[in-house]
Amino acid sequence: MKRPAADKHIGGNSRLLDLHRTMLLVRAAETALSKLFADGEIPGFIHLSLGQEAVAAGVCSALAAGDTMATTHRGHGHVIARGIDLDGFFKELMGREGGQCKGRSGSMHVADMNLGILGANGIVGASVPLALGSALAHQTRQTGHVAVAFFGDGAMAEGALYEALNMAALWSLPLVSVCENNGWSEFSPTARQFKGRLVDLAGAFGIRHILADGNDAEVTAEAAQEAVDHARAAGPVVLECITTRWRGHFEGDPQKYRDADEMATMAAGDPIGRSRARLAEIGIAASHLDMMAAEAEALVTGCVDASRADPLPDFDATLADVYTPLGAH
Amino acid sequence: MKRPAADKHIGGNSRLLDLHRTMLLVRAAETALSKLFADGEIPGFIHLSLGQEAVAAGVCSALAAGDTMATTHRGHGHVIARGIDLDGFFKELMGREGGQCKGRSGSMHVADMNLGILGANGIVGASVPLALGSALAHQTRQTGHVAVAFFGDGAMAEGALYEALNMAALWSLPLVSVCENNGWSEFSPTARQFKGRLVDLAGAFGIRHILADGNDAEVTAEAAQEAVDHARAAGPVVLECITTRWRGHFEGDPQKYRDADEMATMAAGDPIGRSRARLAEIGIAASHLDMMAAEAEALVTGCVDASRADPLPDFDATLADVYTPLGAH
Amino acid sequence: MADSRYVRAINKALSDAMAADESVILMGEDIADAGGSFKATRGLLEQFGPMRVRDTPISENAIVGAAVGAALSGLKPVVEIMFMDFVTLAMDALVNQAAKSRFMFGGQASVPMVVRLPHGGGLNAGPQHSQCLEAWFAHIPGLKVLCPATVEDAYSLLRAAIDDPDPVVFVENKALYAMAGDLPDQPGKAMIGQARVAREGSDVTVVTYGATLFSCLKAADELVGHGISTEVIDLRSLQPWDKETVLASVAKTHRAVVAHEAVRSFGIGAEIAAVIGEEGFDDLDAPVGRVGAPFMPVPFARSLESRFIPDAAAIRTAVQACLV
Amino acid sequence: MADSRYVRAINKALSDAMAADESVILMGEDIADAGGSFKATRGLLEQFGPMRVRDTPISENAIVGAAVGAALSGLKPVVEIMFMDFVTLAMDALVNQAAKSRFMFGGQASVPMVVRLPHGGGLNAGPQHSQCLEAWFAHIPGLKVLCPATVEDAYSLLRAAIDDPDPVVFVENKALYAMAGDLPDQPGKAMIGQARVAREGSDVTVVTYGATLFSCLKAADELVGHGISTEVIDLRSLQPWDKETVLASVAKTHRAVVAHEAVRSFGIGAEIAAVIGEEGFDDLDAPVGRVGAPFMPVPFARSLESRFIPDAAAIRTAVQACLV
Ligand SMILES: Cc1ncc(C[n+]2csc(CCOP(=O)(O)OP(=O)(O)O)c2C)c(N)n1
Ligand SMILES: Cc1ncc(C[n+]2csc(CCOP(=O)(O)OP(=O)(O)O)c2C)c(N)n1
Ligand SMILES: [Mg+2]
Ligand SMILES: [Mg+2]
Repeated sequence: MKRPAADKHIGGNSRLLDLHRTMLLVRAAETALSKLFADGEIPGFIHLSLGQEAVAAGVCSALAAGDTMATTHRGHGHVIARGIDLDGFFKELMGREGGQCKGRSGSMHVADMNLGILGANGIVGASVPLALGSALAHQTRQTGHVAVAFFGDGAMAEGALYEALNMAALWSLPLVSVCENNGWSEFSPTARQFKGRLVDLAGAFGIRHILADGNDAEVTAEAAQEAVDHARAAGPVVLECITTRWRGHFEGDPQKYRDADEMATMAAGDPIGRSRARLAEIGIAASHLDMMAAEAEALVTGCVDASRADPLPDFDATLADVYTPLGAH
Repeated sequence: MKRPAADKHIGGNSRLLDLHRTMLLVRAAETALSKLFADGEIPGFIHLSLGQEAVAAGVCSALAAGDTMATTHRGHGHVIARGIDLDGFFKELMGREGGQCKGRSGSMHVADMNLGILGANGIVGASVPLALGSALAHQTRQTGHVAVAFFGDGAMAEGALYEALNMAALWSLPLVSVCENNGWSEFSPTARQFKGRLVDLAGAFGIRHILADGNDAEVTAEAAQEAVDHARAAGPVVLECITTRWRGHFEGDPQKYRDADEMATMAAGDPIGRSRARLAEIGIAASHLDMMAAEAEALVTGCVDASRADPLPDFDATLADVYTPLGAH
Repeated sequence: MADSRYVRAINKALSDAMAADESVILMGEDIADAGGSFKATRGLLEQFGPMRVRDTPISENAIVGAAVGAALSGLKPVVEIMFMDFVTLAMDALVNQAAKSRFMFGGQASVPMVVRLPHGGGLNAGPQHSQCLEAWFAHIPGLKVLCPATVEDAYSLLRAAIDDPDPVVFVENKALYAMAGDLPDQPGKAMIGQARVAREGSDVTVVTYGATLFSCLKAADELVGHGISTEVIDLRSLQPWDKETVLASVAKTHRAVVAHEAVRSFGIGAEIAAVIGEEGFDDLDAPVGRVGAPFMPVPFARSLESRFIPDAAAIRTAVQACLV
Repeated sequence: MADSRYVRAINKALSDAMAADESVILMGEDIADAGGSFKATRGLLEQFGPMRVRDTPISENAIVGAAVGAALSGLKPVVEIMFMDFVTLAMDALVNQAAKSRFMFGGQASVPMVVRLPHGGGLNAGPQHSQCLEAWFAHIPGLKVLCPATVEDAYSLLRAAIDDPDPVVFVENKALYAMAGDLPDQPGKAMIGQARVAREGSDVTVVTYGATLFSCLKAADELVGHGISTEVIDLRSLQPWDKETVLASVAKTHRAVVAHEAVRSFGIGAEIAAVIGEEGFDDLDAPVGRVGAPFMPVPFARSLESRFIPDAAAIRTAVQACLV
């Protein structure tokens, strides 16, 4: 399914509209996933990024073709914002033959090499060394591209992050480390697990740290552009986006550990509500905005239907594909 | 062999004399080891701490009975300063039955549970999580003891250090992390491997950092006392001792990578030369100081002779001791 | 006899061990407040307090390394690694430190610690959340490796593991956590290294462990219809493993099949089959069959994972193959 | 034919591969300026510059993880982990990332990387610097595992490993680095998965790999005196391994012994012996013997390590045992 093109005619506001459209797509996709999961149409477990759409839209809006990224278990928004084929995405999560990864990976490993998406990851912290290596390849091959590592605040406790930051600084690699700081590590406030301050850690390696309101798409987009430009020109940078996890750690998590007020006030920071309000301010008709939302939902509905109709992956073909077939390289 | 007791009669200066004596013992032991290794009397490889004696003497002078420590591949000085039986130490390095570890470990794993020495370690960075766990035991069991982790400057690149610092801060554990900063990581200046500054890293976790001239035993002893007191009372602390590695990374390393001036000027910072000068200033007779050095050398010579005479470890007994014998616990 | 569940038996074993010995402490990610991802530690924080039940940061290497240091300093740590797949981050601590310390230190110290590792598929959790890596640990001198299949063994083996003076890798099967079963009111402690004859038979010996036990028992039931009497042995302990019981059974049946969920190639079954082939050579009337997962990462899709995990049919086929 | 050494063959293979393909890069601790702890990378910094020959910090996990990311981004990284024992710090990157990426991504990408792991004893380097852990990797779908024993194989297998589109664990034996041997002026590239009959014989088949090959050849020489003709097979590739060649030999000799330096229990030999026992059952006139290190960490003292490492006498005894 093709996505609607950017409304170039709206000129100066096209960026905000694009961000808004991207967030609507992520929102529609994950809202559908939540329902599909509840209905048992999605195997395994999924981690939704509802409420965090501005980080995905903002960061990916700053990337150019050829730039690469590695993400986390909560990576739906990132890969959708990067432009992954939504059809293949849904088929993957629903375990179908036509899935982006042929139904072998599910939510936690979605990848698209053509878009430079080196995969979501089931291992907390693993995205950073992967992106580090991709940045090393960019530098060695002089591609001029940057590599982005998404990681969560809980992942800050993994030594992999620290080792990678040092190597990025040592070799001044074009690495943008994006901390999606939602304050939670599974069922615990990250403050109860991690005593370090990311700004100081980055500083200890002489790495620039940029802080952004991750619930505001435009702010995040600008910060991300600054970070990406810095990485391209001058080496590693850390972008910390403060955002909000609306759902449980995984779907089905009752979130007993979160207090009522937090749950209640969450919606106030809704990145999509914000961008919609700003677009209204600058005169975009509510009808147009509603249409955009409807388009996103229609797109998703189409993908879901197509996925349901898609055949299940074939076991023998899968078993035959563990190694690269001779001659394929 | 018993070690000569501290010269209590010299009163106020007894600490410096004790530090001096400890350093003389480490110096004598490692000078002998260097020769023994060259003569093929020591199997495997050994990493000497000649030039770094003040760190070992200073830090261990601040420890009380019951305090624990984990050290590194360059740990001879630490375990000797902590009071390990020199006889068992030499027998271990020479691979004898009477060795501290029955000849199974050699230089890199010497341990003495009675002295709270949780072992030297062949894995760079591993000493820190081990000491972290020991500190955790001290806290949980309310022993009032502290745990010391020795690590080198090159080990700062290992994620294990970072993970452990965070956990120590999180639980405010009585952990003293001692960085023996000799500027070298094997054959490379650590500056070419590690971009971080330890003071900033500690700071990022709110951990106190104390810097000391690791070539001055008294200065190191005072800094160590401050660090140990802090750990006992208030939780984790990092003690960074700037010192000098005189020998190669391991014995037999020709050190082609070090430039002549560095090699030439090294001796100037000799911690033993310094303490000897200061003792002379305060009126300790040269003859007495010579006698102390002679005592240390005699002690070592005795251990070497005893080790040569010691039987080789028995294979079958060794094979039978992989697991704890039933009833031993 | 109270009816319980596999995960509740684990929970009770932890609780009883902590009540019996105050040097036992727990460490792991979200094990305290949240009671663990699989609820194995539910209620223990309330019962024993935050000093002994510690929520850790996401730092597997330092967690297990700290457990070793704590075990060398008077505690008996029990660590939960949320999924066995994550132990890849703690291999130095387990293999170079925990397993070797006693030996390296000349027997001066023991390292009484347990690392709990939930393994296995069936949850469609995908390639990085479903592996069975126990063969790695069975290859390491200094480690002991246990894997309970029943509710009672989940309790009795875990109590034995915690009492053991040496480091124990305790493998739990995620798909079994919810399994119901009886637990005696005063459950005992197992003897590490003893297998259990889960079903007696005379024609063939099937050696297994973990969740695969139930596929083996199902296959055995089905084989009765084919006139085949199957003896099923649940190893329970993989390192050390109960050679005597296995060889005695093979001496009786003259045929053997080894089955497990782990990948077949270079898996636990290889050692068992090799030893039967070597020491039971004269008893064998047929090659030792081996059933295990095919040589591929654990796939996500239901249609793939259900075929990946060895089932009763695969075991039945292997048994019949060694009876023709 | 130039006379060379095992380590020089490694060095030449790296140099030739880098000259032939500029996407090949090297990473490791002290491999550039210092030329590597065992000098395997000597001169390559001068030849190919600091972009392609990178001295890394002491960060095994991030080094191997970065290699995976680089391999997914157009490079062919060759990583040196100084001692195989240190790979315990990089298991996630190797096992969860490198091995599975191609599969998990639905075949979209390959991960062309090599991790060089010096294993084995003989240097009195002690329990944390001498292990043989190759069985771990052979158990992981997605990885290939090679182990050259000869100077020529050190070259030809490493070239093949670097050319291979999938991640290869390349096991080198530290005790062999200084070994002299011939290297053709235009040495070729090996075919991964092919064993080599190192010595022909008719009475018994000895299957081995790595440094143990030479103990096997020595044993074979000695056995001639006892009227025993021994065929010695050098596997060279452990995953995949050359079942056909091994089974063909056993079909001829009817007897087999598997020997390696790694710990016997749950080692590589277990799988080889199990497969011979299963697929070669009717050919076997005697149980498959297995020779490997005893179940203990690698001890330091000369008197201990010399008895720990399986020698020609142990192999001779095992061969004779299957001929009585
Ligand atoms: C190495 C590893 N340890 C533990 C886990 C289990 N786990 C999955 S997500 C998670 C919390 C991650 O928190 P954060 O990094 O903040 O990401 P978020 O879920 O908030 O997006 C944990 C502990 C894992 N997947 N990998
Ligand atoms: C995990 C690990 N990686 C690499 C090595 C090899 N190695 C031994 S010592 C050393 C350098 C350590 O430097 P530093 O920490 O500064 O200690 P120093 O030798 O200077 O005392 C290295 C890389 C090792 N032993 N363990
Ligand atoms: Mg978070
Ligand atoms: Mg140093």
